[in-house]
Amino acid sequence: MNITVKYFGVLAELTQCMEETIVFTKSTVIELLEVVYQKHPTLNGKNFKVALNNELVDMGTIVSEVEVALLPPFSGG
Amino acid sequence: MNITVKYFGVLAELTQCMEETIVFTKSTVIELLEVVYQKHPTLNGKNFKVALNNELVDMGTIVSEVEVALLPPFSGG
Amino acid sequence: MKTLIRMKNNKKKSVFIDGAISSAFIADSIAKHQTKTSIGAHNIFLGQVRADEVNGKKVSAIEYTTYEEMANKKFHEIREATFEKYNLTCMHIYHSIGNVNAGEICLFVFVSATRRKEVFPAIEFVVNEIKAQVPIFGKEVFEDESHQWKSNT
Amino acid sequence: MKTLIRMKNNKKKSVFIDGAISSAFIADSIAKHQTKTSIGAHNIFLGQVRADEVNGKKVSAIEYTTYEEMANKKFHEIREATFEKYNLTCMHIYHSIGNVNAGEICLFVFVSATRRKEVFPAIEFVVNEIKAQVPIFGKEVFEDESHQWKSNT
Repeated sequence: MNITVKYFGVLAELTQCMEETIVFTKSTVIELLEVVYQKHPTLNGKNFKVALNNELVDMGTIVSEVEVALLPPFSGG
Repeated sequence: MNITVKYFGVLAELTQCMEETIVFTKSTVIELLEVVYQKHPTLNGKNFKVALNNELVDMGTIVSEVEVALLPPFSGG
Repeated sequence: MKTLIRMKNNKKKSVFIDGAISSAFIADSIAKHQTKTSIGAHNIFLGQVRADEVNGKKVSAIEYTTYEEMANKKFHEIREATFEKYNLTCMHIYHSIGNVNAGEICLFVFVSATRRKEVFPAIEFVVNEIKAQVPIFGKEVFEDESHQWKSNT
Repeated sequence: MKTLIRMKNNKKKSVFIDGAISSAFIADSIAKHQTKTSIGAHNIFLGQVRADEVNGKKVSAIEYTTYEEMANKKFHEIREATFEKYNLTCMHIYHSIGNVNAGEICLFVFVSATRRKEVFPAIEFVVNEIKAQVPIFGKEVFEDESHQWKSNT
Protein backbone atom coordinates (compact mmCIF):
# COMPACT_ATOMS: atom_id res chain seq x y z
CA MET A 1 0.00 0.00 0.00
CA ASN A 2 0.91 3.67 -0.32
CA ILE A 3 2.02 5.20 2.99
CA THR A 4 2.38 8.94 3.50
CA VAL A 5 5.39 9.44 5.76
CA LYS A 6 5.65 12.81 7.53
CA TYR A 7 8.91 14.18 8.94
CA PHE A 8 9.05 16.85 11.64
CA GLY A 9 11.65 19.14 13.19
CA VAL A 10 15.24 17.96 12.80
CA LEU A 11 14.03 14.93 10.81
CA ALA A 12 12.53 17.17 8.10
CA GLU A 13 15.81 19.02 8.05
CA LEU A 14 17.89 15.83 7.72
CA THR A 15 15.70 14.27 5.02
CA GLN A 16 15.06 17.65 3.35
CA CYS A 17 11.52 16.42 3.08
CA MET A 18 8.35 17.13 5.07
CA GLU A 19 6.16 14.46 3.55
CA GLU A 20 6.55 11.69 0.98
CA THR A 21 4.74 8.64 -0.32
CA ILE A 22 6.38 5.27 0.22
CA VAL A 23 5.14 2.08 -1.42
CA PHE A 24 5.09 -0.43 1.43
CA THR A 25 4.65 -4.17 1.00
CA LYS A 26 5.46 -5.45 4.49
CA SER A 27 3.56 -4.94 7.77
CA THR A 28 5.20 -3.50 10.93
CA VAL A 29 6.56 -0.09 11.88
CA ILE A 30 10.12 -1.43 12.09
CA GLU A 31 9.80 -2.80 8.55
CA LEU A 32 8.58 0.57 7.33
CA LEU A 33 11.50 2.25 9.07
CA GLU A 34 13.93 -0.04 7.22
CA VAL A 35 12.61 1.40 3.96
CA VAL A 36 12.84 4.93 5.40
CA TYR A 37 16.45 4.43 6.58
CA GLN A 38 17.41 3.12 3.12
CA LYS A 39 16.00 6.25 1.47
CA HIS A 40 17.43 8.58 4.14
CA PRO A 41 20.67 7.24 5.65
CA THR A 42 21.04 10.54 7.58
CA LEU A 43 18.28 9.35 9.93
CA ASN A 44 20.46 6.49 11.19
CA GLY A 45 21.02 6.73 14.93
CA LYS A 46 18.61 9.67 15.32
CA ASN A 47 16.23 9.73 18.26
CA PHE A 48 12.56 9.79 17.24
CA LYS A 49 9.16 8.26 17.88
CA VAL A 50 6.52 7.05 15.46
CA ALA A 51 2.84 8.07 15.50
CA LEU A 52 -0.06 6.30 13.81
CA ASN A 53 -3.50 7.85 13.97
CA ASN A 54 -2.13 10.60 16.26
CA GLU A 55 -0.86 8.16 18.87
CA LEU A 56 2.69 7.03 19.56
CA VAL A 57 3.23 3.37 18.72
CA ASP A 58 6.06 0.91 19.21
CA MET A 59 8.17 -0.77 16.57
CA GLY A 60 6.18 -3.98 16.36
CA THR A 61 2.86 -2.28 15.62
CA ILE A 62 1.16 -3.18 12.33
CA VAL A 63 1.04 -0.19 9.97
CA SER A 64 -2.73 0.04 9.52
CA GLU A 65 -2.89 3.75 8.74
CA VAL A 66 -1.93 5.40 5.49
CA GLU A 67 -0.32 8.29 7.37
CA VAL A 68 2.74 7.72 9.57
CA ALA A 69 4.55 10.52 11.42
CA LEU A 70 8.19 10.48 12.54
CA LEU A 71 8.55 12.74 15.58
CA PRO A 72 11.83 13.91 17.15
CA PRO A 73 11.92 14.81 20.88
CA PHE A 74 9.15 17.26 21.80
CA SER A 75 10.16 20.75 22.82
CA GLY A 76 7.01 22.78 23.25
CA GLY A 77 6.40 25.26 26.04
CA MET B 1 2.62 55.90 79.90
CA ASN B 2 0.49 56.99 76.94
CA ILE B 3 -0.33 54.13 74.59
CA THR B 4 -1.78 54.65 71.13
CA VAL B 5 -4.21 51.79 70.51
CA LYS B 6 -5.20 51.14 66.89
CA TYR B 7 -8.33 49.24 65.87
CA PHE B 8 -8.77 47.54 62.51
CA GLY B 9 -11.55 46.00 60.46
CA VAL B 10 -14.54 44.83 62.47
CA LEU B 11 -12.87 46.13 65.67
CA ALA B 12 -12.83 49.70 64.34
CA GLU B 13 -16.47 49.24 63.46
CA LEU B 14 -17.39 47.92 66.94
CA THR B 15 -15.46 50.60 68.84
CA GLN B 16 -16.35 53.29 66.30
CA CYS B 17 -12.75 54.33 66.70
CA MET B 18 -9.64 53.75 64.58
CA GLU B 19 -7.07 55.04 67.03
CA GLU B 20 -7.08 56.41 70.58
CA THR B 21 -4.66 57.22 73.38
CA ILE B 22 -4.94 55.22 76.57
CA VAL B 23 -3.10 56.13 79.77
CA PHE B 24 -1.61 52.84 80.92
CA THR B 25 -0.06 52.26 84.34
CA LYS B 26 0.40 48.48 84.36
CA SER B 27 2.70 46.29 82.23
CA THR B 28 1.38 43.38 80.13
CA VAL B 29 -0.80 43.09 77.04
CA ILE B 30 -3.57 41.35 78.98
CA GLU B 31 -3.57 44.23 81.47
CA LEU B 32 -3.85 46.71 78.61
CA LEU B 33 -6.72 44.72 77.15
CA GLU B 34 -8.58 44.91 80.46
CA VAL B 35 -8.57 48.70 80.08
CA VAL B 36 -9.64 48.37 76.44
CA TYR B 37 -12.54 46.00 77.27
CA GLN B 38 -13.73 48.42 79.96
CA LYS B 39 -13.83 51.28 77.43
CA HIS B 40 -15.34 49.11 74.69
CA PRO B 41 -17.54 46.32 76.07
CA THR B 42 -18.54 45.46 72.46
CA LEU B 43 -15.09 43.88 71.99
CA ASN B 44 -15.87 41.19 74.57
CA GLY B 45 -15.65 37.72 73.05
CA LYS B 46 -14.34 39.02 69.74
CA ASN B 47 -11.52 37.18 68.00
CA PHE B 48 -8.39 39.30 67.49
CA LYS B 49 -4.63 39.36 67.84
CA VAL B 50 -2.35 42.03 69.23
CA ALA B 51 0.70 43.47 67.47
CA LEU B 52 3.56 45.40 69.03
CA ASN B 53 6.24 46.83 66.79
CA ASN B 54 4.56 45.16 63.77
CA GLU B 55 4.81 41.68 65.26
CA LEU B 56 2.07 39.55 66.81
CA VAL B 57 2.61 39.03 70.54
CA ASP B 58 0.94 36.95 73.22
CA MET B 59 -1.01 38.13 76.21
CA GLY B 60 1.85 38.03 78.71
CA THR B 61 4.16 40.26 76.68
CA ILE B 62 5.29 43.50 78.35
CA VAL B 63 3.88 46.55 76.54
CA SER B 64 7.17 48.23 75.63
CA GLU B 65 5.90 50.10 72.60
CA VAL B 66 3.76 53.21 72.57
CA GLU B 67 1.74 51.85 69.63
CA VAL B 68 -0.39 48.73 70.02
CA ALA B 69 -2.58 47.32 67.22
CA LEU B 70 -5.66 45.12 67.64
CA LEU B 71 -6.08 42.94 64.56
CA PRO B 72 -9.13 40.84 63.68
CA PRO B 73 -8.69 37.72 61.47
CA PHE B 74 -6.74 38.51 58.30
CA SER B 75 -8.59 38.32 55.01
CA GLY B 76 -6.24 39.53 52.31
CA GLY B 77 -5.87 37.96 48.90
CA MET C 1 -2.57 58.05 42.03
CA LYS C 2 -1.85 57.81 45.76
CA THR C 3 0.22 54.75 44.95
CA LEU C 4 2.39 56.65 42.49
CA ILE C 5 3.04 59.46 44.94
CA ARG C 6 3.91 56.98 47.65
CA MET C 7 6.33 55.19 45.32
CA LYS C 8 8.19 58.38 44.52
CA ASN C 9 8.42 59.51 48.11
CA ASN C 10 9.61 56.26 49.58
CA LYS C 11 11.90 55.43 46.72
CA LYS C 12 10.59 51.91 46.96
CA LYS C 13 7.77 50.13 45.22
CA SER C 14 4.49 49.92 47.10
CA VAL C 15 2.48 46.72 47.20
CA PHE C 16 -0.82 48.55 47.66
CA ILE C 17 -2.95 49.78 44.80
CA ASP C 18 -6.04 51.90 45.27
CA GLY C 19 -9.04 49.94 44.04
CA ALA C 20 -9.07 47.06 41.56
CA ILE C 21 -5.96 45.88 39.70
CA SER C 22 -6.61 46.37 35.98
CA SER C 23 -5.72 43.89 33.27
CA ALA C 24 -3.78 46.71 31.58
CA PHE C 25 -1.59 47.03 34.67
CA ILE C 26 -0.93 43.27 34.58
CA ALA C 27 -0.12 43.41 30.86
CA ASP C 28 2.31 46.26 31.44
CA SER C 29 4.01 44.29 34.16
CA ILE C 30 4.38 41.26 31.86
CA ALA C 31 5.72 43.41 29.00
CA LYS C 32 8.41 44.91 31.26
CA HIS C 33 9.95 41.44 31.64
CA GLN C 34 10.68 40.99 27.95
CA THR C 35 14.13 42.54 28.31
CA LYS C 36 15.02 39.96 30.98
CA THR C 37 16.05 37.20 28.59
CA SER C 38 17.33 34.81 31.25
CA ILE C 39 13.70 34.23 32.28
CA GLY C 40 12.06 31.08 30.87
CA ALA C 41 8.95 30.82 33.03
CA HIS C 42 6.51 33.20 34.69
CA ASN C 43 3.73 32.30 37.06
CA ILE C 44 0.98 34.75 37.91
CA PHE C 45 -1.66 34.37 40.60
CA LEU C 46 -4.70 36.62 40.51
CA GLY C 47 -7.25 36.86 43.29
CA GLN C 48 -10.69 37.89 42.04
CA VAL C 49 -13.60 39.06 44.17
CA ARG C 50 -16.41 36.48 44.09
CA ALA C 51 -20.10 37.38 44.09
CA ASP C 52 -20.74 34.82 46.84
CA GLU C 53 -24.27 34.36 48.04
CA VAL C 54 -24.86 34.48 51.81
CA ASN C 55 -28.42 34.02 53.08
CA GLY C 56 -29.80 34.96 49.69
CA LYS C 57 -27.75 38.16 49.41
CA LYS C 58 -24.99 38.60 46.85
CA VAL C 59 -21.57 40.12 47.57
CA SER C 60 -21.20 43.14 45.28
CA ALA C 61 -17.76 44.32 46.43
CA ILE C 62 -15.04 43.94 49.05
CA GLU C 63 -13.61 46.96 50.83
CA TYR C 64 -10.03 46.33 51.92
CA THR C 65 -8.24 48.12 54.74
CA THR C 66 -4.82 47.34 56.19
CA TYR C 67 -2.39 48.06 58.99
CA GLU C 68 -0.01 49.41 56.40
CA GLU C 69 3.18 49.63 58.41
CA MET C 70 2.96 46.01 59.58
CA ALA C 71 1.71 44.86 56.17
CA ASN C 72 4.74 46.36 54.42
CA LYS C 73 7.05 44.70 56.92
CA LYS C 74 5.33 41.34 56.36
CA PHE C 75 5.43 41.71 52.57
CA HIS C 76 9.15 42.42 52.86
CA GLU C 77 9.69 39.31 55.02
CA ILE C 78 7.69 37.16 52.59
CA ARG C 79 9.82 38.48 49.70
CA GLU C 80 13.05 37.67 51.51
CA ALA C 81 11.87 34.19 52.56
CA THR C 82 10.74 33.40 49.00
CA PHE C 83 14.05 34.42 47.40
CA GLU C 84 15.80 32.35 50.08
CA LYS C 85 13.73 29.23 49.34
CA TYR C 86 13.39 29.41 45.53
CA ASN C 87 15.73 30.33 42.72
CA LEU C 88 13.75 33.23 41.25
CA THR C 89 14.80 35.98 38.88
CA CYS C 90 12.14 38.39 40.10
CA MET C 91 8.97 38.74 42.05
CA HIS C 92 6.20 41.30 42.35
CA ILE C 93 3.22 41.57 44.69
CA TYR C 94 0.31 43.98 44.39
CA HIS C 95 -2.76 44.07 46.64
CA SER C 96 -5.81 46.31 46.41
CA ILE C 97 -6.81 48.72 49.13
CA GLY C 98 -10.27 50.29 49.16
CA ASN C 99 -13.20 49.13 47.05
CA VAL C 100 -12.97 46.18 44.61
CA ASN C 101 -16.16 45.07 42.86
CA ALA C 102 -17.13 41.43 42.29
CA GLY C 103 -15.30 40.16 39.19
CA GLU C 104 -12.41 42.56 39.69
CA ILE C 105 -8.87 41.62 40.70
CA CYS C 106 -7.61 42.35 44.22
CA LEU C 107 -4.32 40.41 44.36
CA PHE C 108 -1.59 40.05 41.72
CA VAL C 109 1.46 37.93 42.48
CA PHE C 110 4.08 37.52 39.76
CA VAL C 111 7.17 35.27 40.01
CA SER C 112 9.72 34.59 37.29
CA ALA C 113 12.61 32.14 36.99
CA THR C 114 14.97 30.63 34.48
CA ARG C 115 13.28 27.25 34.82
CA ARG C 116 9.63 26.37 35.30
CA LYS C 117 10.21 23.99 38.24
CA GLU C 118 10.94 26.96 40.52
CA VAL C 119 7.84 29.03 39.82
CA PHE C 120 5.13 26.53 40.81
CA PRO C 121 6.03 26.02 44.49
CA ALA C 122 7.14 29.66 44.78
CA ILE C 123 3.79 31.14 43.72
CA GLU C 124 1.84 28.90 46.08
CA PHE C 125 4.17 29.75 48.96
CA VAL C 126 3.82 33.50 48.38
CA VAL C 127 0.02 33.44 48.08
CA ASN C 128 -0.41 31.31 51.20
CA GLU C 129 1.98 33.49 53.21
CA ILE C 130 0.15 36.66 52.17
CA LYS C 131 -3.16 35.20 53.31
CA ALA C 132 -1.72 34.01 56.63
CA GLN C 133 0.74 36.77 57.61
CA VAL C 134 -0.38 40.11 56.23
CA PRO C 135 -2.86 42.25 58.22
CA ILE C 136 -5.38 43.03 55.50
CA PHE C 137 -9.09 43.15 56.30
CA GLY C 138 -11.87 42.60 53.79
CA LYS C 139 -15.41 43.83 54.32
CA GLU C 140 -17.84 42.03 52.01
CA VAL C 141 -20.50 44.50 50.94
CA PHE C 142 -23.82 43.07 49.75
CA GLU C 143 -26.11 44.45 47.08
CA ASP C 144 -28.44 45.87 49.77
CA GLU C 145 -25.42 47.69 51.32
CA SER C 146 -25.35 45.49 54.41
CA HIS C 147 -21.97 43.82 55.00
CA GLN C 148 -20.01 41.07 56.72
CA TRP C 149 -16.32 40.75 57.58
CA LYS C 150 -14.30 38.21 55.62
CA SER C 151 -11.93 35.77 57.31
CA ASN C 152 -9.26 33.62 55.62
CA THR C 153 -9.47 29.95 56.48
CA MET D 1 -4.55 36.40 11.35
CA LYS D 2 -4.18 32.79 10.29
CA THR D 3 -5.36 31.84 13.78
CA LEU D 4 -8.50 33.92 13.51
CA ILE D 5 -9.43 32.43 10.17
CA ARG D 6 -8.86 28.94 11.51
CA MET D 7 -11.07 29.67 14.52
CA LYS D 8 -13.93 30.83 12.37
CA ASN D 9 -13.71 27.92 9.98
CA ASN D 10 -13.48 25.20 12.59
CA LYS D 11 -15.97 26.79 14.96
CA LYS D 12 -13.64 25.85 17.78
CA LYS D 13 -10.89 27.77 19.48
CA SER D 14 -7.39 27.03 18.27
CA VAL D 15 -4.51 26.64 20.69
CA PHE D 16 -1.96 27.84 18.16
CA ILE D 17 -1.05 31.48 17.66
CA ASP D 18 1.22 32.69 14.88
CA GLY D 19 4.33 34.20 16.45
CA ALA D 20 4.71 35.57 19.96
CA ILE D 21 1.81 35.86 22.40
CA SER D 22 1.40 39.56 23.25
CA SER D 23 0.78 40.97 26.71
CA ALA D 24 -2.30 42.71 25.25
CA PHE D 25 -3.72 39.31 24.28
CA ILE D 26 -3.13 38.07 27.83
CA ALA D 27 -4.76 41.20 29.31
CA ASP D 28 -7.77 40.72 27.06
CA SER D 29 -8.09 37.11 28.19
CA ILE D 30 -7.97 38.18 31.86
CA ALA D 31 -10.53 40.95 31.32
CA LYS D 32 -12.96 38.49 29.71
CA HIS D 33 -13.19 36.62 33.04
CA GLN D 34 -14.53 39.57 35.01
CA THR D 35 -18.12 38.58 34.26
CA LYS D 36 -17.52 35.13 35.76
CA THR D 37 -18.09 36.12 39.36
CA SER D 38 -17.90 32.60 40.79
CA ILE D 39 -14.13 32.69 40.12
CA GLY D 40 -11.94 33.54 43.10
CA ALA D 41 -8.51 32.54 41.81
CA HIS D 42 -6.68 32.56 38.50
CA ASN D 43 -3.29 31.05 37.81
CA ILE D 44 -1.37 31.91 34.66
CA PHE D 45 1.78 30.23 33.39
CA LEU D 46 3.82 31.98 30.72
CA GLY D 47 6.71 30.37 28.88
CA GLN D 48 9.25 32.93 27.66
CA VAL D 49 12.05 32.31 25.13
CA ARG D 50 15.44 32.53 26.86
CA ALA D 51 18.55 34.01 25.22
CA ASP D 52 20.60 31.00 26.33
CA GLU D 53 24.29 30.97 25.49
CA VAL D 54 25.63 27.79 23.85
CA ASN D 55 29.36 27.68 23.00
CA GLY D 56 29.56 31.46 23.11
CA LYS D 57 26.56 31.99 20.80
CA LYS D 58 23.28 33.50 21.99
CA VAL D 59 19.81 32.22 21.12
CA SER D 60 17.96 35.04 19.36
CA ALA D 61 14.68 33.23 18.63
CA ILE D 62 12.90 29.89 18.58
CA GLU D 63 11.02 28.71 15.52
CA TYR D 64 8.19 26.38 16.46
CA THR D 65 6.61 23.77 14.21
CA THR D 66 4.05 21.13 15.10
CA TYR D 67 2.23 18.05 13.92
CA GLU D 68 -1.00 20.00 14.23
CA GLU D 69 -3.53 17.20 13.97
CA MET D 70 -1.91 15.15 16.72
CA ALA D 71 -1.16 18.28 18.78
CA ASN D 72 -4.84 19.30 18.77
CA LYS D 73 -5.83 15.80 19.84
CA LYS D 74 -3.30 15.88 22.68
CA PHE D 75 -4.38 19.36 23.80
CA HIS D 76 -7.96 18.11 23.89
CA GLU D 77 -6.96 15.06 25.98
CA ILE D 78 -4.98 17.26 28.40
CA ARG D 79 -8.02 19.56 28.77
CA GLU D 80 -10.32 16.62 29.53
CA ALA D 81 -7.87 15.05 32.00
CA THR D 82 -7.39 18.37 33.81
CA PHE D 83 -11.12 19.03 34.24
CA GLU D 84 -11.44 15.43 35.46
CA LYS D 85 -8.70 15.87 38.10
CA TYR D 86 -9.32 19.44 39.31
CA ASN D 87 -12.39 21.48 40.10
CA LEU D 88 -11.84 24.31 37.60
CA THR D 89 -14.24 26.92 36.28
CA CYS D 90 -12.32 27.39 33.06
CA MET D 91 -9.05 26.78 31.29
CA HIS D 92 -7.27 28.19 28.25
CA ILE D 93 -4.10 27.12 26.46
CA TYR D 94 -2.26 29.06 23.74
CA HIS D 95 1.03 28.05 22.13
CA SER D 96 3.05 29.91 19.53
CA ILE D 97 3.81 28.53 16.11
CA GLY D 98 6.52 30.09 13.91
CA ASN D 99 9.08 32.61 15.10
CA VAL D 100 9.25 33.85 18.71
CA ASN D 101 12.15 36.14 19.67
CA ALA D 102 14.10 35.87 22.94
CA GLY D 103 12.14 37.67 25.67
CA GLU D 104 8.80 37.00 23.97
CA ILE D 105 6.09 34.66 25.20
CA CYS D 106 5.48 31.29 23.51
CA LEU D 107 3.12 29.53 25.94
CA PHE D 108 0.14 30.90 27.86
CA VAL D 109 -1.81 28.59 30.17
CA PHE D 110 -4.69 30.06 32.17
CA VAL D 111 -6.74 28.17 34.78
CA SER D 112 -9.48 29.58 37.00
CA ALA D 113 -11.40 28.18 39.96
CA THR D 114 -13.65 29.22 42.80
CA ARG D 115 -10.91 28.48 45.32
CA ARG D 116 -7.14 28.95 45.09
CA LYS D 117 -6.26 25.41 46.24
CA GLU D 118 -7.40 24.01 42.89
CA VAL D 119 -5.39 26.25 40.59
CA PHE D 120 -1.85 25.50 41.84
CA PRO D 121 -1.68 21.75 41.12
CA ALA D 122 -3.81 22.21 37.98
CA ILE D 123 -1.47 24.70 36.30
CA GLU D 124 1.59 22.55 36.99
CA PHE D 125 -0.16 19.47 35.64
CA VAL D 126 -1.21 21.21 32.42
CA VAL D 127 2.23 22.70 31.73
CA ASN D 128 4.03 19.41 32.37
CA GLU D 129 1.58 17.48 30.19
CA ILE D 130 2.00 19.95 27.32
CA LYS D 131 5.79 19.58 27.47
CA ALA D 132 5.60 15.78 27.60
CA GLN D 133 2.68 14.91 25.31
CA VAL D 134 2.32 17.51 22.57
CA PRO D 135 4.34 17.17 19.34
CA ILE D 136 5.79 20.67 19.10
CA PHE D 137 9.35 21.18 17.88
CA GLY D 138 11.52 24.20 18.70
CA LYS D 139 14.51 25.24 16.60
CA GLU D 140 16.78 27.57 18.56
CA VAL D 141 18.18 30.13 16.14
CA PHE D 142 21.42 31.86 17.16
CA GLU D 143 22.47 35.43 16.42
CA ASP D 144 24.75 34.20 13.60
CA GLU D 145 21.78 32.36 12.03
CA SER D 146 23.12 28.91 12.87
CA HIS D 147 20.69 26.77 14.90
CA GLN D 148 20.15 23.76 17.15
CA TRP D 149 17.08 21.69 17.93
CA LYS D 150 15.60 22.03 21.40
CA SER D 151 14.59 19.02 23.49
CA ASN D 152 12.44 19.02 26.66
CA THR D 153 14.07 17.18 29.55
